[in-house]
Amino acid sequence: MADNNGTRTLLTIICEAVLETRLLHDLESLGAPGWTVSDARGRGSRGIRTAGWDNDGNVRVEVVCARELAVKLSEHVQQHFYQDYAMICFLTPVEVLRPHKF
Amino acid sequence: MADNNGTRTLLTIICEAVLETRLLHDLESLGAPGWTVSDARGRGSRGIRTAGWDNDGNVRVEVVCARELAVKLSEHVQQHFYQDYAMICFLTPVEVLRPHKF
Amino acid sequence: MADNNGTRTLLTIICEAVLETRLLHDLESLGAPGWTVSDARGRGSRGIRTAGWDNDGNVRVEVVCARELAVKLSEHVQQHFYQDYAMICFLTPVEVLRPHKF
Amino acid sequence: MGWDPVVLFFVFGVVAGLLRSELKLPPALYETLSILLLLAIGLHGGVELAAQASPALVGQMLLVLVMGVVLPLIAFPLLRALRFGRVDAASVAAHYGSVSAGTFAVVVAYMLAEGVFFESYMPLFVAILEIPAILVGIVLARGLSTTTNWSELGREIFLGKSIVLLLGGLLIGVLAGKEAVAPLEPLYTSMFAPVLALFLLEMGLIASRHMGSLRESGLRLAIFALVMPWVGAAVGLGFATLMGLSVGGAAMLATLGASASYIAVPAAMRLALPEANPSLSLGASLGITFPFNIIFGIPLYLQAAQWLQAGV
Amino acid sequence: MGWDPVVLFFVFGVVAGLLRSELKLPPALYETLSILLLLAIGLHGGVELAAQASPALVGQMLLVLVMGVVLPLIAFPLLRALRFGRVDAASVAAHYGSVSAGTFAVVVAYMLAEGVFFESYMPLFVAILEIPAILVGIVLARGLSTTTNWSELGREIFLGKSIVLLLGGLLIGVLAGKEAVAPLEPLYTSMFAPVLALFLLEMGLIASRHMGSLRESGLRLAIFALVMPWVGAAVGLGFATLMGLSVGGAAMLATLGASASYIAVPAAMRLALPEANPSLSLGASLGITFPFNIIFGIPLYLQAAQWLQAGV
Amino acid sequence: MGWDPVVLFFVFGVVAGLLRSELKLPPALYETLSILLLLAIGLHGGVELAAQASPALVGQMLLVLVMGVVLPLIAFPLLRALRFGRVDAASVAAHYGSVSAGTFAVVVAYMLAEGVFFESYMPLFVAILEIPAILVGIVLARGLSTTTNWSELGREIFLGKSIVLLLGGLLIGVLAGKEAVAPLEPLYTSMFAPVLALFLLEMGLIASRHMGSLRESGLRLAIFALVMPWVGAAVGLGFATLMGLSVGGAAMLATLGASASYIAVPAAMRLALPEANPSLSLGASLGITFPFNIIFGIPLYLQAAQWLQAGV
Ligand SMILES: Nc1ncnc2c1ncn2[C@@H]1O[C@H](COP(=O)(O)O)[C@@H](O)[C@H]1O
Ligand SMILES: Nc1ncnc2c1ncn2[C@@H]1O[C@H](COP(=O)(O)O)[C@@H](O)[C@H]1O
Ligand SMILES: Nc1ncnc2c1ncn2[C@@H]1O[C@H](COP(=O)(O)O)[C@@H](O)[C@H]1O
Ligand code: NA
Ligand code: NA
Ligand code: NA
Repeated sequence: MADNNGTRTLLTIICEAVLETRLLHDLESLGAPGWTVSDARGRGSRGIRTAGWDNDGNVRVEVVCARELAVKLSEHVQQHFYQDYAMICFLTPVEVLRPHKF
Repeated sequence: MADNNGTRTLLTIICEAVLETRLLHDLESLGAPGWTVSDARGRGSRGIRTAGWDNDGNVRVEVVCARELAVKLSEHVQQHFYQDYAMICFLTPVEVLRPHKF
Repeated sequence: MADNNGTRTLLTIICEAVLETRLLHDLESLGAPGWTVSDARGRGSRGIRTAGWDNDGNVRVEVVCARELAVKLSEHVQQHFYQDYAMICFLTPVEVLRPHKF
Repeated sequence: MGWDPVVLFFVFGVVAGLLRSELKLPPALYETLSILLLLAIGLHGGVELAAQASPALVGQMLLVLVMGVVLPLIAFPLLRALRFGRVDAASVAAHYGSVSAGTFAVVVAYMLAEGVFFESYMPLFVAILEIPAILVGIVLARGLSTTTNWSELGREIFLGKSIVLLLGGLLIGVLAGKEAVAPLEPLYTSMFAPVLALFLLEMGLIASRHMGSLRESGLRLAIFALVMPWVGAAVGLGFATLMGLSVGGAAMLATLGASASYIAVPAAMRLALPEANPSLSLGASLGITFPFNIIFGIPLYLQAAQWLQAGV
Repeated sequence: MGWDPVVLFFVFGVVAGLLRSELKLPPALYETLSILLLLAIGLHGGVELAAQASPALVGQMLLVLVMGVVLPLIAFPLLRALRFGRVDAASVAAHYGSVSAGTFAVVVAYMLAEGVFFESYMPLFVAILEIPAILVGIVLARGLSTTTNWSELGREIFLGKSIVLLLGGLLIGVLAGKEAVAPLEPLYTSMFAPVLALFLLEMGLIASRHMGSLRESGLRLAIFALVMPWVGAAVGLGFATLMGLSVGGAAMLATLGASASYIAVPAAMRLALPEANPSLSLGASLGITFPFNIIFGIPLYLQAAQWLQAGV
Repeated sequence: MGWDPVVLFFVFGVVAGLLRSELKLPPALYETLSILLLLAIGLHGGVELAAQASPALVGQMLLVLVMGVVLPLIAFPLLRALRFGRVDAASVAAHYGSVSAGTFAVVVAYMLAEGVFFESYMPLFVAILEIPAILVGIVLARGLSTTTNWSELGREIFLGKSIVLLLGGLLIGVLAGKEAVAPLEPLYTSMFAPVLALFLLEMGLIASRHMGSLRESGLRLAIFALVMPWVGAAVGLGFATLMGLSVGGAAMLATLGASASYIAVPAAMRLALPEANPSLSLGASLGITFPFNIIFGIPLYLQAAQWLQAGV
């Protein structure tokens, strides 16, 4: 699938932590080959999220995959979560080793 | 403002945690549309920063914005903090959904 | 060394936390000018790594350096760790301030 | 006797927060404290429950369940009358129909300090009261629509952290019994007040932020947040009379009625009614009702329970 | 007397995990609990050691060292007979030849609750037993090859967290003595059971995940994980007899023999034998052997030690 | 009586650090421990202050304030004489003019263990001593220049974590009084030594890293770090005599004079004098002065205070 020369796309999603389980479930069922999550805090159009306690943190989710899939994932996310949740997402082209992994 | 086709710039700043409040204040007053912060540790020209305790960690600050603003922010940071604080910063072009957010 | 116009390469390595000490030691002896580490969790071909306890977390290591070095580092990592450890790595071109730092 | 130091820790947190001090507690500490509180409350309740269980308890549990359905049904029209939108009103009603374990911990400490007897299985009622209001809130917002994924939602609600910890503690207490639990007693004796004090310090810091956000959401919300505790307390006293609780138990059920959730329900609402504005519920519950209850409410509710019992 | 509440906390964690509840403990809390347990065990042992040290102890320590070499040498052929590959068999053998400090904490709490006397310097044996099996495991996998970086590996093993904490605590206890350590006693008296209970709650949550992963690795592994504790316990009882330990001490050495590491050894194996599949060892040790030992094993081993002593 | 186990925990941390063991405490635990220590010290002081407050206290507070101004003014020329640059000298002087709450916790534990009486409102002096040296240090580096943003800086200093916790604890203690604070007593009784021991373990790990960095900054710094405690202690004893403190109080004020900040001041200096080299101050304060004080200094200062009082 996709190009084979080692170029892939990194999809980065930053959103409220409460979404984590649901978001990862969706990513998985849409075919994401893997993901990495770390905790974060931030400020955006929906105000400050300080990560001081349970309901107030962000997560930073990264998926490396083929560009088509990254676009599909980001569109899904945009349709289902963008309106009601604090969230941003962006795409970056990356060069990978062992492209067959992704 | 800026280009409208969904291309923006991701500014990543990694610096000592003690700067966090001041740095975010400056970013905000210079017009950053938002930011994401996560905790980190590292090594650079100013030695090892292990994040083992209060005075010894780094933060990783990300701002997605128009390229002009990213350059302005990074130049401000460079002028005000680079000399005296452990800090690096770099720019990456990214593709965003809903570009009007940034 | 390398190009001088401020373009460098960001090498991102995501791997099991148990490797941290050994990996950083190798990066340093191969000449990495610095590194940044943050904690993460994730899923990949080797299953879920929830970071719930000691043996089960990932780290996210970033090195900004010249492209040749980034390639060298990633090849070393690939040869020594890829087969037996949960790990991915990818390269992104970035624009840096004060290129002489890297 | 001076001020209650546990409450002063809350005030301290609020003041430090309003002055924008650098003070913040590590998130892992906050999580640890709330886990300890919930486990301690559950365990203590379970140990006593094992000693006092009676058939009457089943009836009481059913009444508490009804109370959990009634409360949001009272709060909702009140909120609509204050011209909140349907979904926001439903979400806030769910918060106020449910309970705050933090407030419960304070009322436990208060009753112990005052030497007032109460039915020791009250933690069971906390667990029962947590859930129905959430379901009622969703139905108020959505109707009995089919788009809600009830099975997933049910899992998220029933297996949420606070219910699992409360019920887990309860069950362990019941199964092990007082004698065997003895080595764990520090959790609800010597360690309880220190843990609660630190927890309230953090709650104060968090509340101070939500007080700021109240300025935006304005007067209508503040009115609700100050009126509803009285209503909830009255409902609680009413049910306590039906259930035949002691004075202490009645005051505690009143406190539960008056309290609003700020842990379990916000998370559930965020997933079930995402279009509801979370800062409305949290501003009201954390910024106004929680401080009101722990500073003024609890002594008031105890007094009311005493009058009521004396009058009967 | 009811169920042991400390064990119930483990069961609670397993059940919550299997039901996929939202409950999770912050990683920093888990780390803190294991640090507290290891320090408390070491400190307590050191304080008593200072009072009871005798020349005989040196001989006992040597025997324990031998036991740490013997155990993986028994486990390895057993695993090979069950058709595990060489490296995997060596890695699992290292886990079972070493010990689990968590299991040791449970057996300490059990002996105290049952009022059974035991040699108070047992923590010393825990520290001694941790290491040899790791080295034996590596040699079983690699032979005495030169590719292993023994000096780096030695540092990683001897300076690993759990050994450093155990030995550090022991030394502090010995150097300071009972009287001076008095202000720190809560670490191994009033705080010990609460810390252990929370620790086991987290272990239950973790174990539940590894139980799932067992389904893949299948029956052979489960057989080993259920058989090896009996073998290890028998070896422990044998060595205890050679060493002339009390009934309580013998039961504890049996428990140590029966227990499998899930903290120190996994980390060491990951670095020394990276091609070994870590989910095999963890599935067996955490998913089966640990629960078996703390629920059924410990009372059994005590009974066996009592019979043995009576028979002698 | 053996070694002080609390100090041994520090030594343990240093040794584990120098051996480059894998041992590290989670950052959230370190933060929690320092929060608990500061709150406990403040609360305990406040409770006693409520009982002992007297008009003389106001005079004593003023004298302590003066002491906080005098100390950096002594340290600065000493550092300049050792050929440190102006800004570095000012920054290090600020560290040594201020105090270390960790050292104070050790001296409290020491006095309690030795049964020496001391004025129980000493924590108040800790809070007072924290600040003036910071301001003096900034003026020494910059003069009374206008480029310093004093209002922002003031907020950062006065609302810094350690001062807020100390003063918050003090105020709560004063307002609540001894009887009401009783349930929180474990914070400064049974829990104090265990918390302090773990805290010192982490300080040892941190100090070991800064000892390494000392090799670079060299001999001149080591000389200052070993000489200044004697000077600071002498100044503290002098002020104690002026203030009419008891022997225990005098020894504690000497310890405060001898101690150097490693929490509040480094953060303040990093923001106010960023061009100062932070590893100089931390190397001296954490790598040399802190160990010196808790191992050798405190007993010495107590002895000096006893001689002085006897001689008067
Ligand atoms: N321009 C931005 N740059 C970096 N992170 C952002 C930006 N805008 C929003 N974020 C992050 O995304 C989260 C949600 O954004 P929002 O939905 O705009 O509130 C924020 O809490 C930030 O962590
Ligand atoms: N080449 C690099 N690659 C990645 N991170 C770096 C690099 N250099 C420095 N850093 C990070 O930036 C922080 C400050 O860098 P420095 O000012 O060079 O000490 C370090 O603690 C690292 O976290
Ligand atoms: N496609 C991916 N996108 C983002 N992160 C990944 C991906 N695949 C793997 N990872 C991360 O890399 C770690 C190791 O990957 P693996 O060796 O494939 O198990 C995982 O635990 C994830 O954190
Ligand atoms: Na309520
Ligand atoms: Na074993
Ligand atoms: Na000083």
